[in-house]
Amino acid sequence: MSNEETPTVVKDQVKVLTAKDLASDQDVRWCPGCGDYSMLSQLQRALPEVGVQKENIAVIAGIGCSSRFPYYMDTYGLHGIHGRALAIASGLKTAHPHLTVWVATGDGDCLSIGGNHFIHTLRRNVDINVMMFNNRIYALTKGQYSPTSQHGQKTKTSPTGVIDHPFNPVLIALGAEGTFVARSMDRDPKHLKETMIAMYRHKGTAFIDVLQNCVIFNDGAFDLYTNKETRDDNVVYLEHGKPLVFGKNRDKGLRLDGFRTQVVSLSEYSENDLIIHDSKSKELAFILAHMNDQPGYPLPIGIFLDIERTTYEEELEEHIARAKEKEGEGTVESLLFDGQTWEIPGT
Amino acid sequence: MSNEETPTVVKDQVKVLTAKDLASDQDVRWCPGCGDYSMLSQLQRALPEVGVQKENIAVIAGIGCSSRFPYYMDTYGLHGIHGRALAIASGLKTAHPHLTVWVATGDGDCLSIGGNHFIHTLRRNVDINVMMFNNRIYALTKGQYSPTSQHGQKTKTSPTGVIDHPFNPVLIALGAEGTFVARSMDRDPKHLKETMIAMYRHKGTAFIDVLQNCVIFNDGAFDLYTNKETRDDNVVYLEHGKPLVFGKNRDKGLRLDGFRTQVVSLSEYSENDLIIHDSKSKELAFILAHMNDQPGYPLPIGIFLDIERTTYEEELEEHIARAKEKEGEGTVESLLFDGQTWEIPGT
Amino acid sequence: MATTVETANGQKTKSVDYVELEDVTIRFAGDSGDGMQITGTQFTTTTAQVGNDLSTFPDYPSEIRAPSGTLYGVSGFQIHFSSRAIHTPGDRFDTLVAMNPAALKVNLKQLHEGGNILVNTDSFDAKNLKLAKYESNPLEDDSLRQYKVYPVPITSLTTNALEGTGLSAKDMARSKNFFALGLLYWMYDRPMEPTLNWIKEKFGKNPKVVEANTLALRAGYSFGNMTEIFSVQYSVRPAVLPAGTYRNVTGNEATALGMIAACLKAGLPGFLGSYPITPATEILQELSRRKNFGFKTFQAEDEIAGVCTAIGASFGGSLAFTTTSGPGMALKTEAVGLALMVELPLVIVDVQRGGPSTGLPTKPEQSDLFQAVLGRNGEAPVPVIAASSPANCFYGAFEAARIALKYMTPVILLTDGYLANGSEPWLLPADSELPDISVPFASDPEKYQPYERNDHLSRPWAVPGMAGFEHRIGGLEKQHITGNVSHDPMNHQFMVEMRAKKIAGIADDIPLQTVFGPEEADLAIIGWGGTYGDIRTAVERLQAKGKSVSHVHIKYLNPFPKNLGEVLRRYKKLLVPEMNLGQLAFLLRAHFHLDPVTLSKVQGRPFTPMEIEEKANDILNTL
Amino acid sequence: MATTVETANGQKTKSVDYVELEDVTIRFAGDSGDGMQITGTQFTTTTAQVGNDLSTFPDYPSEIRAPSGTLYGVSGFQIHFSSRAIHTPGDRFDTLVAMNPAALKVNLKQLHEGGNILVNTDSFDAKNLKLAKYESNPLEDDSLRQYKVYPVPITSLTTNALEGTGLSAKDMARSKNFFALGLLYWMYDRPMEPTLNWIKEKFGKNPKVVEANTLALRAGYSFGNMTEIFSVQYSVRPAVLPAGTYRNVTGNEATALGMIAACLKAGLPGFLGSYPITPATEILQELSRRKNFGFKTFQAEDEIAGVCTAIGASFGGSLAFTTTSGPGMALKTEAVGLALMVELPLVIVDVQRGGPSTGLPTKPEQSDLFQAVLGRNGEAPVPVIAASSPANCFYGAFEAARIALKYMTPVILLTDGYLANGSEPWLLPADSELPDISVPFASDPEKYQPYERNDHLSRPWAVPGMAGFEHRIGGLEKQHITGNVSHDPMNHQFMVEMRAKKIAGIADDIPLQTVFGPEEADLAIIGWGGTYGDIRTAVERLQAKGKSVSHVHIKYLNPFPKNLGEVLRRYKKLLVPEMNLGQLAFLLRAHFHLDPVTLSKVQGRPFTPMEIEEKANDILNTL
Ligand SMILES: Cc1ncc(C[n+]2csc(CCOP(=O)(O)OP(=O)(O)O)c2C)c(N)n1
Ligand SMILES: Cc1ncc(C[n+]2csc(CCOP(=O)(O)OP(=O)(O)O)c2C)c(N)n1
Ligand code: SF4
Ligand code: SF4
Ligand SMILES: [Mg+2]
Ligand SMILES: [Mg+2]
Repeated sequence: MSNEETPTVVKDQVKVLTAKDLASDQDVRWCPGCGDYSMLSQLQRALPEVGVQKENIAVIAGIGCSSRFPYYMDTYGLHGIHGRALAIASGLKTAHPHLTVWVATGDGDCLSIGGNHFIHTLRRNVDINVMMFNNRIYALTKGQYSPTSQHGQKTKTSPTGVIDHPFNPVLIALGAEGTFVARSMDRDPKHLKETMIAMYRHKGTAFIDVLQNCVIFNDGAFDLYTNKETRDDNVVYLEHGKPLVFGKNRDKGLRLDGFRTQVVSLSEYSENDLIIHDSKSKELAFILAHMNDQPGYPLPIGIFLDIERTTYEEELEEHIARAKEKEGEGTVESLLFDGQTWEIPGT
Repeated sequence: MSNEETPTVVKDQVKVLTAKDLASDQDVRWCPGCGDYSMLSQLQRALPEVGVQKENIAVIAGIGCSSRFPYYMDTYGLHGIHGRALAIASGLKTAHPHLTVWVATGDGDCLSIGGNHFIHTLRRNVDINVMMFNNRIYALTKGQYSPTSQHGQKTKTSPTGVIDHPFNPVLIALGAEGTFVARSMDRDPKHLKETMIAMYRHKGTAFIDVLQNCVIFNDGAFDLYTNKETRDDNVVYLEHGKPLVFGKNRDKGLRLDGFRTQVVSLSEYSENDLIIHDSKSKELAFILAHMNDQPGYPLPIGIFLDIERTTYEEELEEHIARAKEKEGEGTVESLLFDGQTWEIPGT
Repeated sequence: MATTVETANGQKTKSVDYVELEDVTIRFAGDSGDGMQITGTQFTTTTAQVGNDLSTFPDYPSEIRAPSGTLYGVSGFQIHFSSRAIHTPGDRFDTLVAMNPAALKVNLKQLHEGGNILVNTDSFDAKNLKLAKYESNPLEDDSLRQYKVYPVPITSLTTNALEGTGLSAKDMARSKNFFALGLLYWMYDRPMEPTLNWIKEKFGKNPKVVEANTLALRAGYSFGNMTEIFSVQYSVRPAVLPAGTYRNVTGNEATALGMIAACLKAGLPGFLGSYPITPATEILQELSRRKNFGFKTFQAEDEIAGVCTAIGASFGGSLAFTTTSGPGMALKTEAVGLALMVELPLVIVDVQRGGPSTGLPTKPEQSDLFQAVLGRNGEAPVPVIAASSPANCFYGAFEAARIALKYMTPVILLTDGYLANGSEPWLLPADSELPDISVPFASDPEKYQPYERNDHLSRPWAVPGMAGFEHRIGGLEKQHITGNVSHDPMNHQFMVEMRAKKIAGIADDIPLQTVFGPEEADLAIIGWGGTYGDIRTAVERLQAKGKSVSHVHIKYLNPFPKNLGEVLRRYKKLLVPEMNLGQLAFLLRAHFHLDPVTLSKVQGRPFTPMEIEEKANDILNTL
Repeated sequence: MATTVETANGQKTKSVDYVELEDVTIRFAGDSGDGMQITGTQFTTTTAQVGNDLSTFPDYPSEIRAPSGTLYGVSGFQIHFSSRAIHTPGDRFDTLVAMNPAALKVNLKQLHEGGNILVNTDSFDAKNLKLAKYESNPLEDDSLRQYKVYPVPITSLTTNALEGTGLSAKDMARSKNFFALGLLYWMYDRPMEPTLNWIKEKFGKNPKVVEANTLALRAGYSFGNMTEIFSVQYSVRPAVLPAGTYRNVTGNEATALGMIAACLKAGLPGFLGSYPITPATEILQELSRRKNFGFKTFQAEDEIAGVCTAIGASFGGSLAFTTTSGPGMALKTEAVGLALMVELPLVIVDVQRGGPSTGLPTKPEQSDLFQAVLGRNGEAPVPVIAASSPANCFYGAFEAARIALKYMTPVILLTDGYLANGSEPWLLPADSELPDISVPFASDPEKYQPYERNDHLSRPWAVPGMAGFEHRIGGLEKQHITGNVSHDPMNHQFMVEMRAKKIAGIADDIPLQTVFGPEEADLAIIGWGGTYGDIRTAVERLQAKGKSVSHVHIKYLNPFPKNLGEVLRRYKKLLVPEMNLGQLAFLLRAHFHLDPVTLSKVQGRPFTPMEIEEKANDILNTL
């Protein structure tokens, strides 16, 4: 077996990529105004910045509106089956650790049918970048509730209101031992791009919950957080090492009250009293994650957690290297003529 | 459609159950010394205490050594397919809310193949009692690693050591928005039984992670926590409203240091400095959950979280009742002769 | 017949030919955002109320809103209506309504020579022509000369009509489909009231929209009345249909209704465990609106949970269902095996779509037959039935439930995207016409044995809550009578054969195969499922031409009707048109030693009767 | 031949008959905890090294440790060895080693009349007799009179032998299986060295255990040598086998070796995505030990992830595999459809077990054939091949990989629990005897089109990392050549037919069907998979008796060999013994218009040649 996972191909001179180089020749088929466009253009901008070559990029998706993403990237791409993007991506990355693997997945694809692969990928810490397009609805199938739809939300399959309690994507990702967990939104392209770059830089599974507006089936779901009028009072940006200040006039902050957060006015408290964001603390990440559509609390946007842990594929490579060192590189002979053999002499 | 989920049967006088009444006529086929026996006898003791009638008990399982549980209970029982116990139980409980539904599942059954149903059942808060027999191994298939096997553990499928980072069952249950999350162990039958009673009393999904010794494939995995010599220094019992004290001489405690716990000596600190356990606090539950096989920290045993949230089936019943009130109980006529109809007259 | 028309205010008169037709097929086509599905549905409802027989076929792209103007973004709705009984949405259409160039391009091939084309000229601009890959404007280059083209600036006429409503130009343009509808109502002489009422009901909360759509509809109608472009008005008389109350249903609606009706007639609570998937989702949607029937819908996290929650509900004494399409069916495979091992009633509905894999998710196909009949691990027999028309889905669901309950078994009902979205008028049965399908629960706790068998080999049902019947079941092989786990070799053989026998025995409980046409003839055209209407129409035409042809439509695919082999052997030749590569034909070969000819169409769209007729003639010519 | 035996220290002599046999079958049976699998495996290894041909069949309960003494807790290991070539673990056994009453009860039926029974008398106490449901002690009630019974107090003799080792009585008793093994080595004249060496290697870290087992083994051997109970010693000469190096392999081992060999001969990294399931788990276990081959095993969270990680790895340029058994196969159904749509190489191994549902998880069956060939949504053709013996699993895995790579397709390899756990000596091929199965990657980025086709309709493979070949694939229907998503009706028909044609075309690339016996005859016995040895033995016996019978064993189940229909038509009668209800027979009927007779055995255990012989004679008698 070859040591090289990649077939050897004479590479062109390494050339500098532009966003345009990453656009495939296929018409983008999302609805006009769909938040998915923003994600696409930010990834097309982020990747040239980090300087990866396009033959080393693979984009994997399941099924959903958002999961059409790979078709629009001029990279290697696989549009899989519903819910299985992370399993496919895990196999790809494990088999071929040199690639940069991105997954485009919806709230249904990732958290409903794909929930099991999601939590297992996170605990294994396979180095995959997972972009979850969270529009809180099944869009491709035309408007049924998803695991992030809000309690009471009326959809085609919940005419009397959703009775399921929704997942908090950040919380479940943290519970599954994710090492990089973030949230961003389609309407903040700059933040989105920066977070994508941070995801790329993180070794291990990087998960981002992106609030994405579906103009057709759940329009305005995130108005509170994206609308110019309301967003500053309802969103707090997490920046490592910085105090948690927010508000239109940056006049509010978050302090710790026992185990939980408390919104305080900066007229009463000083910045020194506030929580200093620490993206290395699992405990803080959990505490902040609880502020999720909670009236009176801002929604945190940014990187909740960014810690190191060896990745699955790294460890596997290491075990293989050790075995080869110890037992020698295997051959057909060493494979078959192994253990208890005996000879039957010729007659 | 009948309003009654249960076919009417003339019931005997309600009689007082004993543990023996709950034992079926089937030989128990676990290995001698297996921790599963302890679970069985404690459930057979707990149920008569809470006073439920045996025709109203259903025990559902997937596949695994532990999943043979239903055969040994003289109640209604279903031994399903691998990983699907919670989905089956969710359907049963939703369709038939008057039952007391128990699920017996293994660490593989529940967290590996069944992981998706696990997290969704918790968020929906279907009123099911989930006993996870956590022996950190696939026992029925003879010794492969499970999602709770420890990093580096050598098993039949990890001859060079497990490279997966394990789940912390309590943490993932909390991340999935579980309303009742506990841990116990086969070697502490009293605690087990008490926890089972608390599970029964909790409305909504109650999850217990039970450290269970598999004498054949992972013997002694929990020695540190169950062995008389070491356990008192390595286990802290969580009791609501009580300070977190532990140690052979009850000379150690846990205090909060910023966002995390710190082990302190009671010679330096007083009980007043310690964390008072509050099983109503999600944040504390997360903080405590992080002490999981962490050297230097005791393992918490007990109820991490026990909070209220309407159950899935309650809400569904309510929506149905409201619809019946508003639209009247449906009949074949009202079903079919609805909407835009027209007549073709006889000739 | 020519009459002179005068408008309400007497402004203008024109001479109109009044032509009576037996049969009309119209195709509404436009961009995904043009509202063609609404237009089609409204035309359908009105036509149904006028008393015509009808059949519809909606046909839309898999994108939610493909970029406007593109060929792949075209959404269509076809309606065939008639003064006699009909079975299909029509081979070719008489009138094509094309809201943009792409809609014209995609659909022109299926328009009758000499047919009508109603185009929205406003959309024939350079951009749209390019998107539709037209080199030159077909309205100008004479390429449509063999059709009757009615060029109407629908968008601007709508905008004109809505002037003064205070709506933006964009919002006004949204009502253009109602203008087109009004015009078609005039052309085909249908009343506007049903749609006017519907507009009020549907948009009641938004008076501006009510006003806009109302005005647009009326404007379209008046335009027909007034303009010189239109000189013919068509009428189609009411069909002579059996007396009774009718309703127009799609296949998915009918399936949902059949499920609830089965629960009512079984006296059991209903439960659906399901996960959305095209084209099956509407069944879940329909049922979720029926909470006053006590019917519970559980939108599960995936298809496996869908079927497993249903198994749990069935164990708990509900009449349980799960609905899906091909890929979801694949995921349910293992759990269906559990249901058949524990012998619990369960109905699995597979609304088939184009495969393999994700395939063509919005297009119909009949390629899950193998999967339904043979696609499980182990010896795992499951009854399979198929619905033949939108309204027949009701009876399919009801019958599947009857068999599931009586035989304590999972039953698979196959429909497809063509039936699911298509519609037809349905003569509603009275409550009393539906049989009681209730099955008694076990009654004597002393004698209860979970795997005892009655005369038709079914086991007794006892459900949690019934005191004295506590028992355990599971997926391991079970001992005959007691149901205990058993690894005994002879018991396994016995039980495997027992399960096979139980299902095979259902053949004694289903109708014998009937035949449309002579019992012996040159050719039998054999069908199953949604091809019914197309085959029937083809056979009627062939018979009308004096050909010796019959139609054998198989509703029970496993087990087959007892007499099927015998029935088929009476024909010289057998033809099986299937929307797959010959799956039924394969089963017939294996079962009956026959050698049918397959007519395969795997194009994501139904057969046309013409295609079947042609193939039949080819075969007949070789005799 | 009688000799006088003298022990090493000359203590005692006795007269021993020395009997030479051609063929011996032994069954070791005891409690799950009695170590019978180890005993059997050791006897096997030694026997292999002595040069006999052999075949084994382990047979154990699904409980890990059923309560001791119970009937369902009996674990067995059967070995058949011979001085000529053999194909099966034997119909009935010559010697039964029964470590307890339950083991005797369960196995007695299959012992030859007059056969040897070696019993551990220590275990025949009241409790064990009751657990085994014996009314009276069979050792005392004369019920065993037609057998030769050797009553040996194995437990106490072992304990005696180990006195002084300082072990507890309980620990000493643990070595009793080695005592029994030693005794059998004496009886069948085999050397102790291989086992003595193995004990040292295996228990090296635990010197007490080494000592105990060594002493027990020697004690058993001496006991045979010394005690008067035994007066006959048997010998079985080495078989005349082709020259070369041999190794004993189980089917699962051989499958794993075949996978790695395929990777080496394809020049590709290997990847297995799998989830443990009986009886397939050992393949995953074997492969996880081969890290020095660079082979990567990914123990996934479930079967769906198992196959999907493999698809990902295949997309990334690995030779990818997934292994499972029936229920897991069911779960993989949807993803196999994806693999065939994206046309990536993938080998799926289904080690079949008793079904349906969980069924009889530790017992073999052949009932997943329908699932493998036909069980997917949509038109989803996949090549299916089956291995015929433990060692043949190597070639099955290798050939599956060859086809997968050459045709860019998922391929299903069927084995079963009988092959998986059974073993036989395998003449090891040299590296040079294995063909190069490498397939070139796409080479010209300018001309690269992902869905272009070569002469055998396979598409070119380009994998991430190759600059200039970036492309997208997926489960939606794709356009011919470009691979872009396409909803075009005619393209769909074309692609559905193309995929079918590609797989059907493999028939040109596989060996023609061969026949063992005359090409024309009264009867052909047709088999597939693990029934090979039993059918071959039956046919050899029938032929020896002058019957006109041939054996046709089918390795390629989809597509069938090109000449299969023709080959089969040359026999007057066809008999298909299958461990299912007739699945191959059904496929033959559908494909070739034949009418074979099915001999069905669904008992969780293999056919015996005798059963096949009898059925064949029944048929021959009707001619
Ligand atoms: C096995 C399977 N089940 C169901 C579906 C139908 N399906 C396709 S996408 C989807 C949900 C899409 O929701 P989400 O993942 O949130 O993506 P969005 O469309 O909102 O971007 C569903 C249910 C499918 N294609 N395959
Ligand atoms: C679909 C399917 N996959 C795999 C298996 C094999 N299997 C049975 S139990 C089991 C794991 C058991 O582990 P766990 O759930 O921890 O239970 P334990 O035996 O340890 O109590 C596996 C892999 C199966 N029966 N079905
Ligand atoms: S339906 Fe919603 S999510 Fe899908 S493309 Fe349109 S706007 Fe985007
Ligand atoms: S194998 Fe382990 S878990 Fe299973 S019954 Fe035996 S001791 Fe218990
Ligand atoms: Mg979504
Ligand atoms: Mg376990």
